Amino acid sequence: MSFKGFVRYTARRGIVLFLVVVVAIYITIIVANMGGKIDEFVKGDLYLQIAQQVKRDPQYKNLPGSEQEKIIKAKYEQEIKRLGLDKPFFQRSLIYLKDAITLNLGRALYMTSDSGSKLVRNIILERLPATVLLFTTAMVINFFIHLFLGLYLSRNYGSLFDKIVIALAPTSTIPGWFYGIFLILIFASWLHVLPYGGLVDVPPPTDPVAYALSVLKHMILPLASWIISGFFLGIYGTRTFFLIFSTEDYVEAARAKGLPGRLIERRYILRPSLPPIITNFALGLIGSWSGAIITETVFNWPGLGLVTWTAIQNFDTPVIVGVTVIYAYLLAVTVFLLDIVYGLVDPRIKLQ
Amino acid sequence: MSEVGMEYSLKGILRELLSYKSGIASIVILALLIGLSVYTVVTIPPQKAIAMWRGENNMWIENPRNAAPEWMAFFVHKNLPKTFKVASWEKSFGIVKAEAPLPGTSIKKIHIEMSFNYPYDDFPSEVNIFFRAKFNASKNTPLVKIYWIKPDGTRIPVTEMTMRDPNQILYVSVDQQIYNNLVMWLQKEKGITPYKTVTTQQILFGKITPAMAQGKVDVEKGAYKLVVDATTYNKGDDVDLKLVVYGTVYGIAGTDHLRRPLIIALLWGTPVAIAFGLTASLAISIIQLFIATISGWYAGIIDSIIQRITEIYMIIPFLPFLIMMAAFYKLDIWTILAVVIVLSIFGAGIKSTRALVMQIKEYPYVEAAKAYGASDARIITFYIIPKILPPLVPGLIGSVPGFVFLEAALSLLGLGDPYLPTWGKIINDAYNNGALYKGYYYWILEPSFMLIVTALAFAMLGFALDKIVNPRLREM
Amino acid sequence: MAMLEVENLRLYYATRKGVVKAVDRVSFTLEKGETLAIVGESGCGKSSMAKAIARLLPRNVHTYDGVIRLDGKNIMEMSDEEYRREVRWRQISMVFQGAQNALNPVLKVGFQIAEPLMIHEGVPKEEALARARKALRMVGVHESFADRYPFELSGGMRQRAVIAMALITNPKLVILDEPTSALDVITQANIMNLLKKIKREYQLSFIFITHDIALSSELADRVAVMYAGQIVEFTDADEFYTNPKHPYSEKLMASVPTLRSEKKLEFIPGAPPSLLTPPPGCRFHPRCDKAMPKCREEEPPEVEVKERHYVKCWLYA
Amino acid sequence: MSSDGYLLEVKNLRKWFEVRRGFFSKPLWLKAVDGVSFALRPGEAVSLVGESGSGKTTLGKTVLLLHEPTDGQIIFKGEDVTHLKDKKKMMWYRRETALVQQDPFGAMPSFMTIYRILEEPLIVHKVGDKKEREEMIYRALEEVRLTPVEDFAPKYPHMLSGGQLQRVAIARALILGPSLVVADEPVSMLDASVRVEILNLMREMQQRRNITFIYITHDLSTTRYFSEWIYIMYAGHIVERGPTQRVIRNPLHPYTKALLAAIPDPDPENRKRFREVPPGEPPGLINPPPGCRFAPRCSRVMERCRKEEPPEIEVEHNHFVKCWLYV
Repeated sequence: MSFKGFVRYTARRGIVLFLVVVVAIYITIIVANMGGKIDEFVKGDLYLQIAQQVKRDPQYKNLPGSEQEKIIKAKYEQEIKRLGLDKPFFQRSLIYLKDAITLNLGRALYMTSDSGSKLVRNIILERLPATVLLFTTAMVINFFIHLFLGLYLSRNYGSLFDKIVIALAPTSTIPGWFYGIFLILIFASWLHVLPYGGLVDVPPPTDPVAYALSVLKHMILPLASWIISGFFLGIYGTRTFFLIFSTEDYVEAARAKGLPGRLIERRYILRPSLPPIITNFALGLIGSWSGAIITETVFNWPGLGLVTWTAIQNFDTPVIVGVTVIYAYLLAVTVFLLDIVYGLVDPRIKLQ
Repeated sequence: MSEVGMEYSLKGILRELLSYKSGIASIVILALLIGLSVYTVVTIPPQKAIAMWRGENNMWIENPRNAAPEWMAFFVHKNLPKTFKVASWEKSFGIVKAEAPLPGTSIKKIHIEMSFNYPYDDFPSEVNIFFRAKFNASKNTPLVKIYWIKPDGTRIPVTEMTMRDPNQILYVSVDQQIYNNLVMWLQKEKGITPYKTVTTQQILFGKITPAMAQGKVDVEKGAYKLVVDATTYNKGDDVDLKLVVYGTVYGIAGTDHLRRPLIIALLWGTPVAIAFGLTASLAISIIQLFIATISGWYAGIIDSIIQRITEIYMIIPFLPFLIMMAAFYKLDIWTILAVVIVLSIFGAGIKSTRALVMQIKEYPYVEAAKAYGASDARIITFYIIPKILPPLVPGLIGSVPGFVFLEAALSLLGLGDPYLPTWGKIINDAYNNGALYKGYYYWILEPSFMLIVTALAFAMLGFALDKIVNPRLREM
Repeated sequence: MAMLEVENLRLYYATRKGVVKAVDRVSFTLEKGETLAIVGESGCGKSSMAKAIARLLPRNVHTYDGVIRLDGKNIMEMSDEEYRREVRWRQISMVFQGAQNALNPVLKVGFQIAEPLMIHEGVPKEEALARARKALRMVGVHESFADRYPFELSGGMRQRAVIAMALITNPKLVILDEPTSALDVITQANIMNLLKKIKREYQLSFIFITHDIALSSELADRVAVMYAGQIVEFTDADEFYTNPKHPYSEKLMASVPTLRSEKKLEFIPGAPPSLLTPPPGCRFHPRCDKAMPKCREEEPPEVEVKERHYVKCWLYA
Repeated sequence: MSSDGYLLEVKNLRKWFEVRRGFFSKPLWLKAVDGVSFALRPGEAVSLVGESGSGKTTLGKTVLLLHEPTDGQIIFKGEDVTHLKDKKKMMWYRRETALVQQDPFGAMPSFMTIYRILEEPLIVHKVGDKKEREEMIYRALEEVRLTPVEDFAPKYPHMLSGGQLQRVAIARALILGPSLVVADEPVSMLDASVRVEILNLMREMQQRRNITFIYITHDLSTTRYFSEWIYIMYAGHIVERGPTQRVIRNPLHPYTKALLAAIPDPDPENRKRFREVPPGEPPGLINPPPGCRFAPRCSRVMERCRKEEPPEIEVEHNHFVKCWLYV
């Protein structure tokens, strides 16, 4: 592998991924603007707003209706021009695209952040930590549960626990949010031991330790719902993966060499298959940050999913596009980094 | 040991399938669900189902609100009240209607007595009286007095009123006037001031004891009587009425906040869920199969384009996008289905199938086909697709539950079909009406049960098929 | 006392279709420094025999019993952990079929060769790697390849590396399971030369499993012919290649094309029987042109037709 | 037919493949077949012998136009077929030629019955109606002795043994009546006990139908039971070609000599002696050595061998060798 080749490869892959991101964002812009229809809503709102302003303004209050009308028109036209809404939608969509790509996310149409900001960036940044906290924790816990219990089962192939896991693997087709409803039913509604939802108690405790504990308490049920949902299939998957890989010739050879079981698992099964495992984990993690709308709704968890959902309900296009842009960049950068890292690390890819 | 090719005959697969317990279970459950779907669609045509779910013409007014299913009685070991109705126009035992015209006038006295037995362990959820009178509202309208006779003979004046509307409804249990009358009667005749939590139903159907003052009332079982004395003023006027005592349980599935029997939605949810899940899964798998095959077979520029589209799809977040489309354009379920399909056809499945095609492309038998001159189209359709289809079937079946739950999730957000009743919509209603807070667990558990059974049946079938077409898994 | 004594070894697999009798009551002995070639058509249980001797069992084992004595000690009685510590690679090592798959793709070749030393003898890593380099040199691979990954080696080099790996702990017995079947004839000849050299220098015992009769003569001191899970003939090489006794061995020999002598080639009609339901009596009788009524009913005994020459056939009973 | 009576003439044929050698580097050319010429008359059988990677399979498939030739010429029945663009011409060539492959299991679509497998070429070339096709299929099965044919026709490939499947493959190759057949290692995956049977069958059919046969193999010892000609390939070149017996008895090229020396016959004496074989392995074909490609391994290498590619010399009648020793 030459350094020049590496640079060329990296650059080409980077450009391709960037173009992919641009197209994806553009599609989002078109759909989230309903092909320009949202702008009509915005224009309507703007007109009403200006009309009210003018009518309340003492300067124009006493003018006759037709005069007021004229002023309103003029102000409206001016505002439309300022916002660029007079240009055809196609042209505007390109401006939106440029803004989106340069991470100039602009202002929300209707929504405000909890701290009162109308900047899309603030709205997203305010909620992102909650989502990342909950789902990263869930993904990491799941990853280790599946890995270790799966490993355990591949060693205890055919045991009672193994049979139970195989039999119950289909339960994982039931999504986390669905288990969530039951957990709420049992632990909140029936037993009254855990909260129905939300991030912290109301009012939030002022003491940081108490605050953290309160958040933790609120995290139990959503976390549990994802853990239960992934549990059996995840373990089954890892177990089967290990069993299938343990029939590889080089694993057999390692066994013949008299390597202890754990060493074989680590060095001969896990290590060669680490790249796909890490890829899946990384992509799944980022996916979880965006795709958790339902879980966040069920648990009323104030994260990015809930923001997206609120934005959709309010036709707040800038927020929707903003979330998508952040997500697209996150994903593209991850894919890019994984590509590069594997290119550098995996000897099989490096030089074939 | 030689690599033994699989024979994918339908009979062979079925035979193999039946050798697994989970295979048998899933096939039985799916057969039941499909039978149920067919039964539902035949007995309740879609238009009728939509009308029923809208509750057109107040058709459910005589159903209790939020009634649990009848079998709940079994769990609480109590005789929970069912809804019962007595109507003055029915000729049956215990119903007496006597008319006495006042000679020389057009005035008529009507006396109605309706006896009924109340054997339940709990109070009714609601009591309403539906009139069915005949009079001209612009003239003198009938005067009605209503009395309530308890099993011990105690006679309680319920109300006195002048009718306004021939089809007037007296909402006995929520009528403030009636409640005041009853409390006044209690104070005057029994010297008891009931605690403020005591309801109209409790006064009517409860034992009148001083404990009422503390808010404690027991049901008084026995024979009750509703007595109505009406006076009509014009010729041809008449008064009839129907007493509806609403239970707390209803049917095999209970009712919701709009008094609709949940069974309708539970039944209709089955064909909708299965059709939605199977169609989505089938369409996506088949389209992906073709895209992947073309991508893998032709390679080069077509392949690159398809690969890039796949990456664009990967970057566009599926669920938010779907939700956005559903919310913006107010889509019905079949349009949502189409959107789901379109948003999935360039999904992750293409990658693995494409890899498989690339592998099969190099198989000697494909080369042999080229050597005797088979065209690309022929090789794709007759040589490659039959080879990659069987391994895809388990995944296809296994992904059905995902789409069933997707529909439920959209419904949960209120984005489901606006008219058709589905399981997700029941859960949505239950959620919005605080079923979890108020303890209407059946409301959530019933559709959930259907969802789970359906999902598990498909999932188990998928797993069993996987073992059959993937012999490597068999010994594991 | 022979170095290796195998008595009544059985290895059956449980499959959904029934029990596969891959190795069915097999007995033989092997002296120190000798090479035993096990030959036969594919599907006769040769590879299963290698697995049974090295205790490399798949998960669906149905029956695994018999006696394997290594220098008089019955290693079948050992627990798996004991067997791993005492026998694996220290006494019995293997060269696998298809060496390209026998090496872990993400570990360096040298490390993989050195691994048994670190595991079994507690040799420090640096020293073990140095010895691995020496072993590579011995099998004719430049020691710089120790720091390469398997995919950077050619097929022949990988095969040599695998042989180096098998020898690094000085085992008593090396099982060669079709060690050159994926290689070219010249490379194969080179590997055979290498194995001959090793055999001479180290007084090693080989069990050489192959379907290639001509190739088996490159190493074999003794030959065992397997058919349908059983050994039907077991004799010295000098005897076997010139004067095979069992009808199956005769036919097998007659089907081998030769370069240096003219002969009429023959073939054996039909295919080896399924190991699920082997035919009764002599398992070869459906394909044997010398079959007698007795062959169809009774299993033939193992007859010692000459000293150290055993044939399982009614013709000699 | 061309004026010289050749069925197939191959002139200076090259097949180069584009390869991406590294994850991060430029594509390179793998010169699998690099300038090969020969000619065959109708009914001649030739064994194309070489190690894996020598280009023998690529040569066979390029002749069948399963690979697009990079350079050179293929003339079949007097017609230049090197770059056939015309669809009709291509179908004619496909019908005139056939392929028998190495792996009989892989060569059969596992989801088709034997009947369907044999019918496919007939359908593709629109031969006969259903009834006629059935007759042809049964006749073909009978010819390769898969009898009773009614038993075999409805079976799926996995129900047959390797030897039986290879007969099906032969029947499939011959069902359209080709005049040129390429058999790529047709017996190397079969057990020794059935190899002879399949080779005999192929030889019989070849002679009976006067088919020109290219038998690709790495196993020199089977060639003399099959062909009248031997071509020896090394690193993309044909280094020696001539009548079978003569090449085996009197090999000229040092590589052919090494190849012959490497092949054992069953003999208990083998174990007592070492074989004289050249060290090393064939060169990579992306950057093959200049001059003679065998030079780095050759025991009789000369200065010239390392620099100049040797010409092909006819040492005796019809016996050609590509080696500086004979210039």
